[in-house]
Amino acid sequence: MNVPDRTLLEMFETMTRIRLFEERVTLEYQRGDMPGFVHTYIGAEAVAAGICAHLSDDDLIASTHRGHGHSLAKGCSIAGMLAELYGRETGLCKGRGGSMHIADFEIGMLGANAIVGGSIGLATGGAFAQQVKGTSNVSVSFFGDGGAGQGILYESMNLASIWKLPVIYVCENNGWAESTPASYSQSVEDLSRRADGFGIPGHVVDGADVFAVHKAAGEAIGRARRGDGPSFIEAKIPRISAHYVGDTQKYRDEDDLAAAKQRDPLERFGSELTAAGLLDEAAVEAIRSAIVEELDRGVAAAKADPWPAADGVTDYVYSGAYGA
Amino acid sequence: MNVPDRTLLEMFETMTRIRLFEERVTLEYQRGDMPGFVHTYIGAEAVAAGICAHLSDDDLIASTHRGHGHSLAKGCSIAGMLAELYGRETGLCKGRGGSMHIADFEIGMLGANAIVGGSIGLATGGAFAQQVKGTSNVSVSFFGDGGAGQGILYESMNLASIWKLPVIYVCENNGWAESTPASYSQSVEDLSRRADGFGIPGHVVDGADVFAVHKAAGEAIGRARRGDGPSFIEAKIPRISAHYVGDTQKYRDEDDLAAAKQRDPLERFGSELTAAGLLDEAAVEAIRSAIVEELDRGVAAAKADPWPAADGVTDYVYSGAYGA
Amino acid sequence: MLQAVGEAMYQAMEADETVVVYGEDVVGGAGLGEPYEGAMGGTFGATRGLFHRFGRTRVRDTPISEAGLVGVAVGAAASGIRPVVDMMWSSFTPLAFDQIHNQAAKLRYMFGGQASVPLVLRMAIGAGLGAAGQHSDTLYSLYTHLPGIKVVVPTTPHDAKGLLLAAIADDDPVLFFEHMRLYNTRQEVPEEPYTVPLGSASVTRPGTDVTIVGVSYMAKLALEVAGALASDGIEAEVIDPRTLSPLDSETILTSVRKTGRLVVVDESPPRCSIAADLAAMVSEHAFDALAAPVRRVTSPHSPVPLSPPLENAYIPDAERIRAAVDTVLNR
Amino acid sequence: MLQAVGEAMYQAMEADETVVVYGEDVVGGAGLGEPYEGAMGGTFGATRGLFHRFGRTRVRDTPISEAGLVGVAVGAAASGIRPVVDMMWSSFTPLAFDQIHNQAAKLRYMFGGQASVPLVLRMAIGAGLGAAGQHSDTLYSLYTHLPGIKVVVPTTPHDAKGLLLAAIADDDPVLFFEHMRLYNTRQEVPEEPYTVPLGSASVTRPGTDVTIVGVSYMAKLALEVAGALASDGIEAEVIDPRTLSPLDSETILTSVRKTGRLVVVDESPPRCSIAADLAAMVSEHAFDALAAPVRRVTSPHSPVPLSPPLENAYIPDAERIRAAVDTVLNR
Ligand SMILES: Cc1ncc(C[n+]2csc(CCOP(=O)(O)OP(=O)(O)O)c2C)c(N)n1
Ligand SMILES: Cc1ncc(C[n+]2csc(CCOP(=O)(O)OP(=O)(O)O)c2C)c(N)n1
Ligand SMILES: [Mg+2]
Ligand SMILES: [Mg+2]
Repeated sequence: MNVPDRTLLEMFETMTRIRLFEERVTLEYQRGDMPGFVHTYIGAEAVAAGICAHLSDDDLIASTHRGHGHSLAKGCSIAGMLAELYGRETGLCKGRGGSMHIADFEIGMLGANAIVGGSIGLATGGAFAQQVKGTSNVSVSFFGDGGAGQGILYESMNLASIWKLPVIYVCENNGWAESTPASYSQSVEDLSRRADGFGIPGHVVDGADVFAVHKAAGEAIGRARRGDGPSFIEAKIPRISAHYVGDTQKYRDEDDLAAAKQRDPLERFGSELTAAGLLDEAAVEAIRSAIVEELDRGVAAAKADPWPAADGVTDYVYSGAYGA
Repeated sequence: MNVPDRTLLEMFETMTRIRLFEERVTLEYQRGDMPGFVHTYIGAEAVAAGICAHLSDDDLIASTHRGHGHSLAKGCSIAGMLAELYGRETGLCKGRGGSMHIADFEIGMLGANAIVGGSIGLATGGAFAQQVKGTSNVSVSFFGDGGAGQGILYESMNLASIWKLPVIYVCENNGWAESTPASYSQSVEDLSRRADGFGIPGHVVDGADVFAVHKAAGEAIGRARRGDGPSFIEAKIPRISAHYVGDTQKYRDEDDLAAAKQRDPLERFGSELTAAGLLDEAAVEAIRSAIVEELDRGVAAAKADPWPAADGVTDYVYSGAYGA
Repeated sequence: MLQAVGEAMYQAMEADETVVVYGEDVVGGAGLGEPYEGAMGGTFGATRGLFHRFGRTRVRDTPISEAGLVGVAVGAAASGIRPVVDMMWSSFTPLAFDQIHNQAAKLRYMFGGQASVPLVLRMAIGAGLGAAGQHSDTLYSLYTHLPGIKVVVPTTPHDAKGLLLAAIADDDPVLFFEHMRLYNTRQEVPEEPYTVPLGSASVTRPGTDVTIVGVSYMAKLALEVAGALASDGIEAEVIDPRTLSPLDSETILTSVRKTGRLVVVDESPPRCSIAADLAAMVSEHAFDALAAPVRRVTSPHSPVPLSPPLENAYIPDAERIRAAVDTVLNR
Repeated sequence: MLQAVGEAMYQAMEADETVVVYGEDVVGGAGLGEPYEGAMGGTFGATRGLFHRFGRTRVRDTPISEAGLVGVAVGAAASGIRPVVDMMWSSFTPLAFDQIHNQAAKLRYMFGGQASVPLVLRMAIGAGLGAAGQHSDTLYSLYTHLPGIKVVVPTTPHDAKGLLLAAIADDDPVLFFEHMRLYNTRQEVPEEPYTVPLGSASVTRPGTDVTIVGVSYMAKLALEVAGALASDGIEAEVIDPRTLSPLDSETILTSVRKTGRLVVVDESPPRCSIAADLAAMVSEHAFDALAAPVRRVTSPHSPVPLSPPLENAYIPDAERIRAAVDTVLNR
């Protein structure tokens, strides 16, 4: 492993951050005063962490309904996210968006998106803008195995391929789209094979292995920065969480869930780092408690924060001037 | 060649029929009293003929803006088509559709379609209906290289694949979408490669070679009838005609056009059949003159046929009962 | 209402072998092999039980491919079967808009009457669940604009069952909008199959002072408001159009000619909407009868916000309806 | 008008490096290598010359992928450039409806004002060319319904240039509808760049007896009819709204308050349309001024037919406008 120790520890911190955030949100959501729907990123942490480790604030990502992990990995503040989840005026999106629409344009996070496949056009367009502007920034589209059902993926890959856009398509294949298994909705094992038909290199990685993700991402992102065009990375990840908080998963085989839990990316990475001597129990505890403290503060603050004023319902529909 | 002589001659007759129809329509259109836009199928005759030779009236096809060839090969009457082109009440679609919307549901022709890619969902749905009804009929979707740009192709192929629908995707790759060459709008040579990512067998054939088309179609259609699912056939064809009647093709290299003309499928097939002793000049002349006569009659009749009555403008928007 | 919708599908499938049901998660568990007890039966549970009874040929889960799903439905419908597609939420139908507008709606016409496209797209609509911008649209106004499409907006369980059976039997493409906040409403409905014809409004409360037309959930809310108005001595006539296309204009006009006053209530943005449509229609055809301008109570020209106070401000409420009634009465 | 549209794009690109133009065949010949003299410059020729001047990074042909094209435009616009996408015909925009409705229109709102989506979709509209069912729609009513979208319907070359320059400079997504039968209209327009603000209607003929509002080509036809009416001593005031969203209601209301009579003319199906929208707005806000019900002259609730006599029956004509004017005057 030629990844710098600092990067490894940062990725571990990011993954822990995501995990603890999601666990806390689950709890708070179940308490009942968080509006809307919440989908947690538990089990996928290695993907967001491994990919975003290569990105700066000038690079772009576009995300899914399951967007907390991407947001945190890209650098969104816990406080701003929590306030958004609680629908407060202080939220990243001033309470207009909530869990499925968290965004932070300052740091290149083009938003969670509740339309399955919604990230694909956005990220491809973000890459197009970079090319027009002549930057070496890249753009990453995260989507699920379910998202690969949407035609816009193929339209976008084709455009990205002929125009050599600096975009990376990251398919987080957790084997499920709500209650529908990927084995039902596709007849090929690897979705990345589809990239081939568009002249785009496709890679399959174990998405529970942050080393593998980090490596594949490094290559793909380097290629994009060099102007050599798009790549496709399929990360096979375990669906450890239910589809949404509240989903009883009765449609799911117990073995499938058990097998997923065996593949916990955070546990695995923790053990690997511990074995490598980069981490010990105390260090893990220090990381965790700092995050827990941040979460405590964030939840308390968000709950105390002001609601948007009711007459602000039509704010932000248009830029300043609607009408002459 | 193990194709029966009768079939060969029928295909030749069909191809001649298409060619003469299109030549006549071009002429009449240029005279100025045919409304709308007309796209001719000249250069692609071997595809419609080679594929439809395997189909009965119970099988389905769905077509494109360039639909005359498919219509004729499937068995639409010249008279009904001409009356439709002239917008007469006696047309196949009672003058409502015109060139880009010729259909004949009696014989499984689900219509020309002016939305590029429009045939794809329709034909896939037709195949789905056959599966539900338990028939052994098949459904064919014709579309161009341009049509392969539409996302619905990939959504439909996926559905057809997981459900093993009896549908054949026939991509007529003439290297052009209006003024845009396929070499610009795709980075792979063979569009059929894309089928692979959906678990669908893809075949490339020389679409100017009716033998090749007929053979590939036979296999794909047999497979579909047996319940083994969809196939993809990419027929590389020369664009001998302009995009539409009236298109000056200034955007096109002269060499490209000249090369296309070298690949005339009808001339080629005629020579092959003549060499094989199945055809001589007199036979060709007999075939041609019968068609020309039918065209003469058709044009004269269509021009004399009644227009739809103006108050019929809202007929056929709904089935009998709109409103309670 | 959810159960009534499920029952309609069940009975339609019983009666006609060519009726098929598919959509994302409509089985919900089928992919695992044996029919699962825990099968979801659709996001809201409306299709629960269909798979067990009618099997995997006629009841299918699908990939997430809205355009493809509707495209297949159009082709299948034009080829002799009757697909009932679960679109989940109306907000996802824009992905299939081309198939709805350019194919489903136009085939019969373009082909001179040859094609019949008997399909039904079912979908949930409405704000109020905190589902935010990309899940909470109503969108029926868009589809009402499209010639060739029929638009159904049931309010009661009774109507939902009868209208869905009518929609499935109908030879034209029908979009069927189920307001999420109506799913839990309860009402005894006849066990046997019956239809409510498309294009017939229902006068859910007779009255003489003012007419209130409410669409979907707003018909229910209007009825509640009418109850409250009655205690103040105001007799409101409440009309539930039940279908927007075809529209039963006569029932609405008859009422307004009697009351001379109209309030239209609709949970959609106002521009080019059904509220505008009804207001224009009545303003033209009951011009002399109108004692006051038609008032529209609608959502603002805005997407749906997440935050509860904003979402509440977005959805028309009893107070705003009441205020509109007061305005038309006090002229 | 075509030339005015082309000039606006040219000048916008001159002035702002972040303006890019792409779409199917907007270059039309670029794929072959060297800039071709015979390059199409778009289906109608509006983008001719842009490629030669601004090069292949900023002017691009595309595959046929409407959803992808608009998706890319949204992402690009949200990332700091200004895409102007040629959609060819409005009938093809339904393929991109999700990207327009769920992404372009909503991003700014859902993200609490963070996102700016300055894109323009240009498209041809209208019947009259025999292009039949899947090419001849107008569709602007659909887009007017959508919060977050702006809708522009120029009638004159002067307005087309000024409105397009305003649309490209605008920070919101704008749909720009060019009626094919206006492409050939000629008018001197200032050579230098100028803008016509979005949301300001134009009174194209003053009058006192009746107000006629026409949309797009129908504003031109209304003006012609007004000329004929004048010889009969009827002074019609003609208004071209120029943009449907935002709408300059005040100009229309001011006129109707003066004339007391309104005819709205629009080449679209009537339900939930801009004609209904304007009729409802005026009927409500100029209630007391109206001496007669607002009359709408629209296309029928039907797709567009091919056959010339049917197509003529589909499109509102001078005779029908004239009859509507007579009706509102003779009350
Ligand atoms: C266009 C659209 N269709 C359907 C849905 C409903 N839906 C939300 S999440 C989801 C499953 C998504 O599966 P996948 O892309 O694999 O992501 P995962 O939830 O597994 O992370 C579905 C069907 C939606 N939000 N948008
Ligand atoms: C959805 C849609 N987009 C664009 C067009 C305009 N158009 C008509 S034909 C055509 C080119 C089609 O190319 P291809 O599919 O290769 O068929 P070909 O004309 O070469 O036979 C285009 C862009 C259309 N009719 N429909
Ligand atoms: Mg998944
Ligand atoms: Mg082609």
